[in-house]
Amino acid sequence: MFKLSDEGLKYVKNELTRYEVKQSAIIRCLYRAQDENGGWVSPDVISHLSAVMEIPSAQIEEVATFYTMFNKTPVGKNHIQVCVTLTCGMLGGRELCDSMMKEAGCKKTGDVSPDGLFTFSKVECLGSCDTAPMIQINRDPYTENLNTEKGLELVRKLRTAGGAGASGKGH
Amino acid sequence: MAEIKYLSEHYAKPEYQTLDGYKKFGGYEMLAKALKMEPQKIIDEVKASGLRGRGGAGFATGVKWGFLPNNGEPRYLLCNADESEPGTFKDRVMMERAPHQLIEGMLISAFAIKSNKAYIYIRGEYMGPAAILEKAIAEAKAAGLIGKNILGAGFDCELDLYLGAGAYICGEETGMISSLEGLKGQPKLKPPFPAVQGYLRKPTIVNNVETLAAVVPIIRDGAAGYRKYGTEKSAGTKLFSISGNVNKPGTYEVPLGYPLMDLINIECGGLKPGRKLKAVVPGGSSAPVLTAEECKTATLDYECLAQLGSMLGSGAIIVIDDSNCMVDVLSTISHFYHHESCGQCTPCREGTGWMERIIHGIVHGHGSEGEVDLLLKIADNMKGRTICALSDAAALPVLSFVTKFRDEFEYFIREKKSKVRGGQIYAQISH
Amino acid sequence: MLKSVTSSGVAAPQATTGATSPQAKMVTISINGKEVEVKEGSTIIEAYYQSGLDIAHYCWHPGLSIAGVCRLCMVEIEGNPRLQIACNTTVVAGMKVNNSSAKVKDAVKWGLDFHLINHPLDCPICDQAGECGLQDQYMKYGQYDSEMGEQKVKKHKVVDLGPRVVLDSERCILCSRCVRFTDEVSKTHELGIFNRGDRAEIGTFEGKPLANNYSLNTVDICPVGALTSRDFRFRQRVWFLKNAETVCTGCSTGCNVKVYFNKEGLFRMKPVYNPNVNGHWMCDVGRDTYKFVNKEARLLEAKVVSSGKSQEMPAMELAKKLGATLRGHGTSAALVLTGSYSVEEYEAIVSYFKTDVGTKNIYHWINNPETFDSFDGLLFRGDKNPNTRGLLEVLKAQGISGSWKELVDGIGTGAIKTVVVAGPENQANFPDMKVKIAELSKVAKLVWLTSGKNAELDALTGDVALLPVKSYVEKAGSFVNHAGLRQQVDRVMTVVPGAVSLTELVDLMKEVGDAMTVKSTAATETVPAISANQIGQGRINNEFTLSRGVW
Amino acid sequence: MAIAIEKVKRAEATDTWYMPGILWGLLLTFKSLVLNLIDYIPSVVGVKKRQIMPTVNYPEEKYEYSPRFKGNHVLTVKKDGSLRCTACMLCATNCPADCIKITASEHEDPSVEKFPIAYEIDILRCVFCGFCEEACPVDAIRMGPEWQTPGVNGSEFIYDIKHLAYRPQLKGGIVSVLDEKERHEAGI
Repeated sequence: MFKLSDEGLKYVKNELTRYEVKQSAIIRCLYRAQDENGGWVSPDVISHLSAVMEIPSAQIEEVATFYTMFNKTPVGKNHIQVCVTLTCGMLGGRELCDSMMKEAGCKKTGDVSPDGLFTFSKVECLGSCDTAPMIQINRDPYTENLNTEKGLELVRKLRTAGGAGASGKGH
Repeated sequence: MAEIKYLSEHYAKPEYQTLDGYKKFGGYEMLAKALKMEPQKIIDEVKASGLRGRGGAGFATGVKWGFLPNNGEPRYLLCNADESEPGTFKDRVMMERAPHQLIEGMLISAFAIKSNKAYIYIRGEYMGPAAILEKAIAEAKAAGLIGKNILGAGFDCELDLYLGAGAYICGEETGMISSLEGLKGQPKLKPPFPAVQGYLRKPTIVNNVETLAAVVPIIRDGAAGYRKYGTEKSAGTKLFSISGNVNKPGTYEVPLGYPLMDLINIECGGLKPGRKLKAVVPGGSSAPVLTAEECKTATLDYECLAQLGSMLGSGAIIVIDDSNCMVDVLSTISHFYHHESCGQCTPCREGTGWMERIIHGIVHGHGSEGEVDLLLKIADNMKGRTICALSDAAALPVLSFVTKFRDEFEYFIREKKSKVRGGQIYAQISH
Repeated sequence: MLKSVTSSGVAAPQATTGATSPQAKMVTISINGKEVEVKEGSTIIEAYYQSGLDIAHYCWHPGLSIAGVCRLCMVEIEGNPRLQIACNTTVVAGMKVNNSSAKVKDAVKWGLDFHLINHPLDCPICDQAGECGLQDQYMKYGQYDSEMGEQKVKKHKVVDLGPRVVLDSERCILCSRCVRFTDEVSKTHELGIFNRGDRAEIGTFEGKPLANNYSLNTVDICPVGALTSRDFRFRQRVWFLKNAETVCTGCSTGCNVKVYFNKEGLFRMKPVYNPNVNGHWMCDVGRDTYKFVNKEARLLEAKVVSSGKSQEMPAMELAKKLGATLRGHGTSAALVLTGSYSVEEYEAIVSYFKTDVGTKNIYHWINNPETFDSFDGLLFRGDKNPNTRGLLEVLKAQGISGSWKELVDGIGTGAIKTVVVAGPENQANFPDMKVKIAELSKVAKLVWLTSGKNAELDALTGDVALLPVKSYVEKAGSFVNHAGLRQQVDRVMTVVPGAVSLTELVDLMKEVGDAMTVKSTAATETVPAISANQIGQGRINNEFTLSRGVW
Repeated sequence: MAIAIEKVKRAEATDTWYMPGILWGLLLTFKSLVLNLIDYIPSVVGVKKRQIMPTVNYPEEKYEYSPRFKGNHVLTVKKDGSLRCTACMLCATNCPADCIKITASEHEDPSVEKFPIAYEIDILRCVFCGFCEEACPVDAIRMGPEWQTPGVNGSEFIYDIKHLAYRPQLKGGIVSVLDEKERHEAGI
């Protein structure tokens, strides 16, 4: 069963009073819980948050499934979100995603690579079209101006960094 | 004419991000000036300046503020920083480079509309800008610029940041309000409009980042000073996000009424050698596409683009050269709208999916005759039939792409390959 | 004619509120070229209902908030170039509204097409078929060949949302009525719409099933076959069922209901709108009150046990025998009444005991004194009898006030030798049934009038007579609910041909001859002229019940 | 007002006299007897096949009707041998003789969902109109060329699933044209 850490609980309690209505805290608390749960929102997480926040679980589930930044399935250490909309799509974002996936050993988007390091998602416009194609790893600042070589290089680099976790802030 | 650094004057300076650096260039002086003015005077000034919403709809900001009812209820000011329209990234640049400019603009606006609580709703993916903003808010709070009795003028205003979590629809003002209330970001029925019953059913004003930031120079230079730039009906300058097949994509500030081709050829350094312009999407992915021919006469203001059957939108210009297959481009756009439809209204929920599956089928070579007309029929029946404008936004590109590049679609259906790229098209994997 | 209630205690029907408030100002608008008067502040869709006109819609429901998502109630308003939805537009005096133009019809046709492109069209196995919004609208506005040639979206099928409700996500049109119901009416928040776009699905979160006492209302308001009732599922096609309106006997609220039946018996119950009693809803417990009426649960023939021998006979015969025994029996006879019978029956049997038998030993059996006055805040009351108030008022009018203790003491001392019990109709609501049977069977002669079978009663030895009586759907009569509202109901059907109502029983016991019996039976079952007005006060002004009904 | 009188034409003696009819019938029978003998004797001794007379020696010989004959009902089965019927009851709804009785139940496979646990046809009430076949959306009921309906007591005339789908004559059941997958693809 998932349980928030003590700090996490404190964070949730604090967020509950931050906005006019406590429901407003759901998104931030889900982020926190997702981070503590290894990058995804499991049903446990929602039950736990529902109990802590005293909000019906169906309502939290609605929010968690509506927004794309909450992962409903487990993800690898590096959740690589490749933008494939309009500009990035035109400039090779989709091809980039496929070649990176092949390099990382993921068969399709959403899969965790066998080494547990990678999960790829094709996401919609991330708002950095001038630096297309670009990706976001977990919730870190963007990695921009990519091409296939740079993408493959990035995957290799992240793999070498391995268990240490190349990205700073977790998921 | 050339690029004018009016709003973005100091954007290149890294210290502009900090409170001290911002103050060095006259920061928060306009707040002090505004706090000495009558709130109504500020609204009048903004009205007179002709400032129009920079988020997409282009509604006159001062007029919008005037809709607030005088019923003594608490009012909210929301800053829409959920910039998710494909092609748009100017708000991100503004928040990264000049967070205090936004905060100052918001405080002035909050004072003008007598709101004591303001929120910035920023999209969840913008972790970088969010961190910068959070730091800036903390700085401003520490300096007494946010909170009780700001600058000793007896005006209280709290300002907080609210993080989204990945939903294009939250850029729609009522969707954003739903999201801020902790619900799914589904747009609400209008009427009542947010200015009457918005966040928590209280009067609420929602403005774009750029709109709120533009209030600062309006206070500084007055309405007349602001009107120095732009045209009669489209006053001032605007930041344009240019991306696609140009040599120097990025954010450029030009006065409204600036010729589109000049922006592409002069500021952005033109297209790649040997490439010809095929089409331009002038206002974010939901704006109807312009053909190269139409671009020649296009100027970047609300009226001219409306005349051409398109719109200025958020000022996101996507340049498409002749190496692109328009069927493929449309397939990414329709995938986007299918993915982002909130699922509330039936025509949008089902129509976006239907259109995507048809275009997807064409791209995969399963297209059949009559599907081009079917697409037009579906798009036509999605327009204006839903709570918010996402349905229109999904229908307009389909209508314009299919009408203006019909031969490419028909070729694809007939020959099962792209007219431009032959078999080189990326067959999109559904995900 | 039915005897009128002499008791002055029965409250007059309460003044109707809300929907028929006399203060409501009227405005004149034009709908489809016809001038109509509607209440000021109504929405256009309400105006359509008030004036009895037809308009397509799925998500709007008069008992719920406005969602405005199905986009089917499109109307053309003069002076507005865009079509507007009728459910979120308020009428303004002089407004000219039209939903019969070609433009609106085309919009509605497309609206319907959008609803149907991902709908599985599995009407043959769908329980909603026959009362389905999609089918009705298709026949009215659709009738086209779909151009949808792509794969439909696959979603979950046969999901148990709770013990009583089954979900088929593919059939769901996401009108959100059920979600709004759990948020606004039952306030239990079990349901949500998860995911977005055309992947969106209704659902519950695991561990929080849709298990409230009002869950089946979601099935009623579901305009399609997405939510079906576990109880009714696959048992009968709806077009094989007839229906009739009556009053629920599950508790003292007296919700107005429709029972659905065919020759095999009753199959289900649904609420009927009555703003003064139950609004649009009814509880799940009430919906089970058809089960004890069906033949399987019923006592079919009278049965007499004496000196160890058991003998079956027609109810009429036993009634006449009883009449002979009881006449002039005096104070050694006693009568026990439960709150299950109609006012008319109480009057007949109480006055029979007072005058013909000559005893005032009449007692009221309260099934659950501890929770008798409880109320769940919406509809469900602790007094699980339809007519306790009517019984008390009849007893009061006849000057009868006996306590249960008197009866027990009387049996104990032998002062009471014969007890006639008009037992509960719905035995499930009488947890003390066993105890009471044990208590009462100590008497020398026990006569139990019951509609249902009961193993304990069957097992009784000694001098016992069981007589089958009619259930509430088999007789006309009136019930007084907790608030004193008297509701008259008509006979719906006959389930057990041999059963008699208490009124008929009294007539038989009076031995007034066969001719009279026939006459009285006919009289009881004649529908009084006033009945249509009396049943469900306010339904005459019901703007939401069209012939088609609000699904 | 005058009363209109219509003369009723009474049957004449020639109309009611039945002898010519009987004689004509006897003649026909006699002709058949003769023809049959001419045909039968050589066929018994194996000289030639029977040709002239269509008479069959029922019940030793049975006449096969065309496959399109609307005789006894058959419930078709899926490829796996289970009943094709979805218990939609459209046949029962359509039946003018009210001779079909279906009891539906929940199938454990959610993709099947509804199926009949009892399907009874009272063949004595059936008028063989074929409306059930017409109404069926999934080709679950057909009327076959079988036409004999013998039985020794009333209950034998109520055909249940076992008889309708799996009687020995059907040799394991008639497979429905559409299976579940084909049905989905066809959008039925």
